[in-house]
Amino acid sequence: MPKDAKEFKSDLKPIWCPGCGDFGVLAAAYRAFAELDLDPDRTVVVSGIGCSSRFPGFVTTYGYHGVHGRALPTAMGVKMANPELEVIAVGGDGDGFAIGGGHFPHAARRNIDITYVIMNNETYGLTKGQVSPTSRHDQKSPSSPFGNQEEPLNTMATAIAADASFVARGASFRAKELTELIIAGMTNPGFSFIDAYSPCTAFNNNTQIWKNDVVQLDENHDPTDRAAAFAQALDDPMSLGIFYKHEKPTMVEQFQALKDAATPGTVEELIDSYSLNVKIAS
Amino acid sequence: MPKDAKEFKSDLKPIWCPGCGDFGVLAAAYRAFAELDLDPDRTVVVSGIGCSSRFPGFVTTYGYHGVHGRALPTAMGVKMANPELEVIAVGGDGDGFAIGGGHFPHAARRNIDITYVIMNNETYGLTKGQVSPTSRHDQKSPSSPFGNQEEPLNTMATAIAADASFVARGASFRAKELTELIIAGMTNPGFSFIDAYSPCTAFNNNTQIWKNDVVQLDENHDPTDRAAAFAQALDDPMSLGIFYKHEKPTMVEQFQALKDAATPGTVEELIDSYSLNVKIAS
Amino acid sequence: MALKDITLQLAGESGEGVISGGDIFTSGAARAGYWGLTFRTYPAEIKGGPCMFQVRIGSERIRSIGNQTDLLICFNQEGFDLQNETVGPEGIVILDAESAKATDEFDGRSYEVPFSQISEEAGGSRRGKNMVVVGSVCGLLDIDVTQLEQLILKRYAHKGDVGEANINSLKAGEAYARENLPDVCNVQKPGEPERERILLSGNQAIVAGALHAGLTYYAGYPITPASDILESLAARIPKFGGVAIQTEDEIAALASVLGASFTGAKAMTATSGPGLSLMSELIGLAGTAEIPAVIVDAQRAGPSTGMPTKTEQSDLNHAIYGSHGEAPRVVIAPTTVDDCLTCAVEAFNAAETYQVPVILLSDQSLSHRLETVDRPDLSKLEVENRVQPPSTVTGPRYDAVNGDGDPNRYKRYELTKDGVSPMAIPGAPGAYVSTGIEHDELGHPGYTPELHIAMQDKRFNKLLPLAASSRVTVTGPESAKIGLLGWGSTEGAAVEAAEILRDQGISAATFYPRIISPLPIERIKEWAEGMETIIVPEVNYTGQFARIVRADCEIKLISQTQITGLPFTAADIAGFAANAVGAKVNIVAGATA
Amino acid sequence: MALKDITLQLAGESGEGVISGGDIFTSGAARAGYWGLTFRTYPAEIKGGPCMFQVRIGSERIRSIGNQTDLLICFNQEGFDLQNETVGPEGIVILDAESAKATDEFDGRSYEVPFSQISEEAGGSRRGKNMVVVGSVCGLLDIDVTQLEQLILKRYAHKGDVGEANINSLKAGEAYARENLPDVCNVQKPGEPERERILLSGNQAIVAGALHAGLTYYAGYPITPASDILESLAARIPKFGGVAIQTEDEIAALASVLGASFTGAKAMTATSGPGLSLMSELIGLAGTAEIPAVIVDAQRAGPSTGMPTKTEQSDLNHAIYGSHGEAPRVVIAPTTVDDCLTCAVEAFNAAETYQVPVILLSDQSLSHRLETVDRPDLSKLEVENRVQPPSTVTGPRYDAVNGDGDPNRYKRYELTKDGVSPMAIPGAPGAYVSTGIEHDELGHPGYTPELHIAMQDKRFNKLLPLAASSRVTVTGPESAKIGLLGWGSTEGAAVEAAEILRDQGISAATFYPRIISPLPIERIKEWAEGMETIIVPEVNYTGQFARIVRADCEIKLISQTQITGLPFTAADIAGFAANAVGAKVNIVAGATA
Ligand SMILES: Cc1ncc(C[n+]2csc(CCOP(=O)(O)OP(=O)(O)O)c2C)c(N)n1
Ligand SMILES: Cc1ncc(C[n+]2csc(CCOP(=O)(O)OP(=O)(O)O)c2C)c(N)n1
Ligand code: SF4
Ligand code: SF4
Ligand SMILES: [Mg+2]
Ligand SMILES: [Mg+2]
Repeated sequence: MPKDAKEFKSDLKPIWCPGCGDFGVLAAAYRAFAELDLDPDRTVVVSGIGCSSRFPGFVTTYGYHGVHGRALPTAMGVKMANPELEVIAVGGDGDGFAIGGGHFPHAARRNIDITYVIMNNETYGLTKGQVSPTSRHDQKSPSSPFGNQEEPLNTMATAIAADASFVARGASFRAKELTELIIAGMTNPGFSFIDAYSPCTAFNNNTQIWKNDVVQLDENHDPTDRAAAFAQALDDPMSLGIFYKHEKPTMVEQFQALKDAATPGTVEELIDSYSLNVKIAS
Repeated sequence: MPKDAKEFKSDLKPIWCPGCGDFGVLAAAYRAFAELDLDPDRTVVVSGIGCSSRFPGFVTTYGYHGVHGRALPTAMGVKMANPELEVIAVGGDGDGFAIGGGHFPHAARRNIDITYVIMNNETYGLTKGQVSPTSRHDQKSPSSPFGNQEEPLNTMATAIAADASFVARGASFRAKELTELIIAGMTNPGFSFIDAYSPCTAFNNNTQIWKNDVVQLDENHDPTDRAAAFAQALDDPMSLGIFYKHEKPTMVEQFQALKDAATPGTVEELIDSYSLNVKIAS
Repeated sequence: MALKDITLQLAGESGEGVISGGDIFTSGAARAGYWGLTFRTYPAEIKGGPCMFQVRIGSERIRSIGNQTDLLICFNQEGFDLQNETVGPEGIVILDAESAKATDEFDGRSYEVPFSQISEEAGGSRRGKNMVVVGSVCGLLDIDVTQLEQLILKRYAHKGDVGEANINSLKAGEAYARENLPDVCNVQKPGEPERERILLSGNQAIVAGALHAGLTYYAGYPITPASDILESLAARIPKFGGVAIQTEDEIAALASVLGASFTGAKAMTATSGPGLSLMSELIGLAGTAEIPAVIVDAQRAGPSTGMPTKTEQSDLNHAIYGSHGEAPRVVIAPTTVDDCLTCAVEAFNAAETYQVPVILLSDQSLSHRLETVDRPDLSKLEVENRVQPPSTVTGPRYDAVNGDGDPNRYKRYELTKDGVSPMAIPGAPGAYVSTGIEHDELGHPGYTPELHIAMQDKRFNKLLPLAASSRVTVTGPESAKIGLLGWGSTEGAAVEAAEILRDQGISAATFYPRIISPLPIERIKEWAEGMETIIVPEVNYTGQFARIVRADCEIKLISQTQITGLPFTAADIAGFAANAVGAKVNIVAGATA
Repeated sequence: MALKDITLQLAGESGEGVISGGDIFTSGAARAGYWGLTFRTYPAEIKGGPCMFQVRIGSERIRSIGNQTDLLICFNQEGFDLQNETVGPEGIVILDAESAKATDEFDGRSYEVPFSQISEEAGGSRRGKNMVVVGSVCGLLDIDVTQLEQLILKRYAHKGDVGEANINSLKAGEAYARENLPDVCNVQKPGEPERERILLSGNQAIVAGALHAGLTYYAGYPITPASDILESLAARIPKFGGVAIQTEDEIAALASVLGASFTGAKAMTATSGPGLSLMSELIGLAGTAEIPAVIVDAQRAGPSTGMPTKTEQSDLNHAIYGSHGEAPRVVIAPTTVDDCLTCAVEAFNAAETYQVPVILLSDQSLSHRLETVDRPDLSKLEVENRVQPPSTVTGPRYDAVNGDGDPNRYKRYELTKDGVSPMAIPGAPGAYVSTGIEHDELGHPGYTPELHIAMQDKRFNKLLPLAASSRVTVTGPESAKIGLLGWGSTEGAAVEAAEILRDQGISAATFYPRIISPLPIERIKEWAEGMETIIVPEVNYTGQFARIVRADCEIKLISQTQITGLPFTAADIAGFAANAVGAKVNIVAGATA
């Protein structure tokens, strides 16, 4: 019997600002977790630092609120040390693509069996609104008073280039679709990446604009075609849906194969290999 | 009058192993520098740590041999502090895509006016042959005795996804073409990325195999079509040539515009803005 | 009786304008000729949560946050609940009539004011509540509000009628106070200032100092409480022909600063603890490759993410010892807001003169405190530049093996007498390779014992003149019962504590070196000789500075630590010191006139 | 006269088989019953460049690298040029007849042997030169070469006929020596061993210890001299049901280790200085969130990239102080190869028992030295595990605000008496959030002074029992003229130095704590009371341990430092110590029988 979404709601009240998109992502996660009938005691939500990274405190699962930018390698450790656990990594666009950006392609290459949800507000919420790697060109902010000089990073193109096995985009204000994406990501074996537009009402309030600008990916889009997915990612930066999906051996499977192939050993045997076999005085 | 390539050869003898691909890349650089008639005193070669990162010692230009993985942000500092300088970053596949991988997309997004040459031997030469992010799946190495568990990172796809303004692949054993690519990269405004196959004869000696496997990109390939470039990058991992080329405002240009737009100021004026204008006792 | 100075607190909910009200009041009081110094606490939350603004003003220079609250203004009940313990025995409490009530203890010295109602009536909206508060305080203290009107208009210029409405609220607040509140708060009127004064924060002073020193390259990654250095420079540095870049992380920030400095630019980054940790490896590179750089660390309460909005002086160990191997660096700790400006210049001077990374250790309380200070005389702050080789030097040539035979061959790491080697600048002759690998004089990798010893000697010994010439501030007699030896932002409190002690017959002195590493060992020892008991107050857990002084100076001392997230008051230090020598002091008496 | 022990050096060019020859000789001598200990230097270059293998063998346990070379074998002239200074006054030199010549000074004690020629004749190729060398040495020292044949066959099993050819070269070398070289080198024959012995390196011992402790998760990034820990585990850990992952950098390595440990796995990473610097921020997280982890730092010569193939003990400060704020951690320094195994187990025990990151400080000389040691009795090395809450605990529930009213609500950071809170493991009940933000007992963010103080007290005080119970090795009398107080890999040399001193009438003692942080302050003070002069030998520049002891123990001591890239010899320490007390010692006498 699937659980009630409320069962994943913790006793800690989210400290987010009124209207913050992260509420929508959290709600979608509650529903997805309930539909997937997760056991909170066998589920771990890992995050970095940022407004969005406070997320683990608001769910009843195990949580890990680490340092800025290291959610992915942490989640890898959790999953690879205990593959029985359901592992979700969450965080902000800054956490994931600025300071933590170096870990992303490797998580994808390794195909770690986790789902990674970025709450993308195109800003640094927690530090009060500086530009992030996903901020638009010319965007004004406290750290870009004359407008952002950088081109935004295309998260979909980046994930497809890294060959993540599941690449999708959702939005906090499209609750039902986002819930479905999270479910699809979590049921996909391997590394699933979901970029969720999640407006920052305090420092980059695009809620209305984004609501108008998002469109659903064309029904004819074939998510198994990597080149087409990339072309799609270039074409239309505000499409929602599954861009790319591709099964390949997961990290857990590959390491399990090594364990299976090995004959169990003992430390005494290891030490035997250093033994000098010297005749012992009797 | 273009210089002689020898003029870029320093008095420090390369410490590379016999047959190391890096010799070929170095020779191509000598020739490219000569053809471009660079002034060694106005040229800076920046690197990280690795066999390939010893490169700056072997040229007569200024050099910067920093720490592992930070060539790109260092080169940005060099270029942005003195845009008059010609700046080239060089290093290994591990340096650039493992520990330093987080800097790559940002260098591309910002379109820093530098050329980045990776000597890709698909291994960690200096630490004696462990797998690198570009190592093949199943590749055996001291750190992957049962074969590499990871998919290699597609450097061309990564650079195209990051929208680097010039993306090309060469090989140490294709000296003429590599020289031309380096020249093309250095004359391209903005961030130019050249991935050069450069076999490690000591720990991953693929010299013969790679010589056989490389092919020149199809003549009909249109390097201005980003989606096509991506498709090409997926298709054929050992093609050589210019995959992608795309002009956009460079970082130097953009910051110059800010300086130009600003009225020159003084620190006294800045302090005036904090002044209390309190009546002074006379 | 008029107080020599008075400590006010505004306490309420984040979003109610507590901080902006406090800022405006401070500015107004400063324009009226008062000296002032502020302290603020932010909530942990992004919006909402309790916040508090404290300002101490007086007719003489204010050096610390004040020992107790003389006047507490509560925007809501939580403000009262959280802060009333700080109110002194004769302190006054003013509360929002609608939402807050004082406890019995404050009978006869608490007053309710209908802030929101006054705001609504005068300004047409309850949102001017904080201006009513500011007006009331001005009324109570007899401060002219006209000065504030300009400030308000300027601050709200881009917000339509809000400025006007706020001014109306301000005036209504003042009028209310003058009519309805008794004349309970009296502070000595300031005399006319002898010099022009400015009001700014520690971070603002660092920016001004850095620009004065010639900063043209800044790179940083946002982090509380250092972000406003990036933000301020992003807006201003183009006027100085420089660039300010927000990088993808702190490692990239420092890497790029070193790259920029390599080209001859004066370059800086600013961060807080987590960022400083990430910079560890590159600090070692800068020390080894001898690249000048200034790294501002606006400390916050650690360890790890810790309490990011609270103050602490707990990064000292990492600043001095962080980075593997033994990498030389200079650590400078400013003590006041004007000192932030001076130290920023000195940091660049040390970096450039000695080709070394310099860590400037501020903290949240200093970075974000507003302080009135005399306008600095920039012409007195000399700017030093790195020494360059003559233009006759030459770079490497392929036909000259290891530079032999070429007398002009440039030696980047020449073993000079003072350990400082002229540093060539790309663009000028003298091409060389800057490197963190151990090297010979040319910069070529070299691993012999002789080279390593010679280069470590060079890199460390070149800094010794800094310890000898280190700027130090000393107060009190040369021989005292109590010596207060500290570093950084605690100086004001320590100096006042010594005054309190002396006022009550206990001789006390203070010693604050600016350069913490290399430590001015001999000067500390000399000073310490005159003291009976030495106390080292610092806002951290393990008494980091005390341990360093013990290790290097081998003197007996008592460590005083505090990790409440708040700065020391003078009373904290005076009380501890008195206790340590078995004496008693009447703290309050020391703080008022 | 037969020497009690003998020190050999093989010196040549990288690529000539110097190191592999040395390895095989050491194995052979060990199998013949000799105790042994090796040291090697690698070239800076990838291929080529000078390299040297040193091995000291003897009939009693060997504790240090030897004070002087008794027998130097030169593969080429450079080998002679670089190493002949280490040869003692009666030492013998053997040179490759084709390429090297000794100086006059060695007249009468130098011999030329046509190594390459013998190899070519016996093995069909000049590439067996190193085996001829090994055979010659065996011949000279009367060591049976048949033991070595097996080793050679195994080592070259995958290389076709090379094994056979090498054996032929070996035998030819032995025969040559027995026939042509005089009987100049005599070392006491070992007796029959009383216990089984093993020959392994420090890194190999750490791997064995970690697996014994229950390691199932390893992640690391290659770096000299730690890479072989990753490589060894990659090959072996699947047999133990674990995983070893090569990550994209050291930050990812430690992040993943903490993630793994969070799930209850015993987890480790290994690195050298630059990697340790990069881990700074995460060490603070582990300390604050109280996550067990073992971090091996195989130190090399710094600062920065420094001299990556040379040894140094210069990361101690960073190990103890690295990371902003004040983050608790344990630092353990093994002193010998067998101690590496023991300390690895103790590191896991400390990590798990106290929920804290533990840094295991080895160095290049210890990590890569081969040492014969008694086979460890694993059954005596107890393994401790972290304490878990009862299965009745419950995680958070939306209808129970802040856990109030639920007596079973799990408190991850419960303020227990000893500071250790039971740690729930995902999969079992007790869901909570592990965090580096300051927090209350539940793990909810909290920034009050009371919480911060309580949690810092908890995190630091829980470690105090470790200082009290810290394993320490002591040699010599309780009261001595000279006390040698050190840490890590210098112990063997210090113990021998004390023997030398005592042999010559100067009473001397040694004290080596394993746990360097928290420091066993009281035990050091007690021991120090009996000493007249305390000397702290360490292989670094600033005397890091000496400064720490001064700060914490407030005792007088003399710091002895060395940064040659080489380990101390016993003579180095004995000589310094004798000098410090104004005495003279005859060093050589102490080292030979
Ligand atoms: C090493 C480090 N650098 C900087 C910070 C400061 N910091 C905290 S969160 C954050 C970025 C927040 O942006 P994002 O990740 O997009 O999350 P959001 O708040 O927008 O949800 C920064 C820079 C930090 N905590 N640690
Ligand atoms: C922080 C840090 N980690 C690890 C190392 C060790 N290290 C030196 S070079 C290198 C990788 C070399 O591979 P690559 O970058 O591909 O260069 P190559 O030697 O193959 O040219 C590593 C891991 C280091 N120097 N610094
Ligand atoms: S600051 Fe922005 S991202 Fe953070 S809680 Fe508020 S609205 Fe959300
Ligand atoms: S180890 Fe490999 S990469 Fe390094 S110098 Fe030798 S061949 Fe070249
Ligand atoms: Mg964000
Ligand atoms: Mg490589």
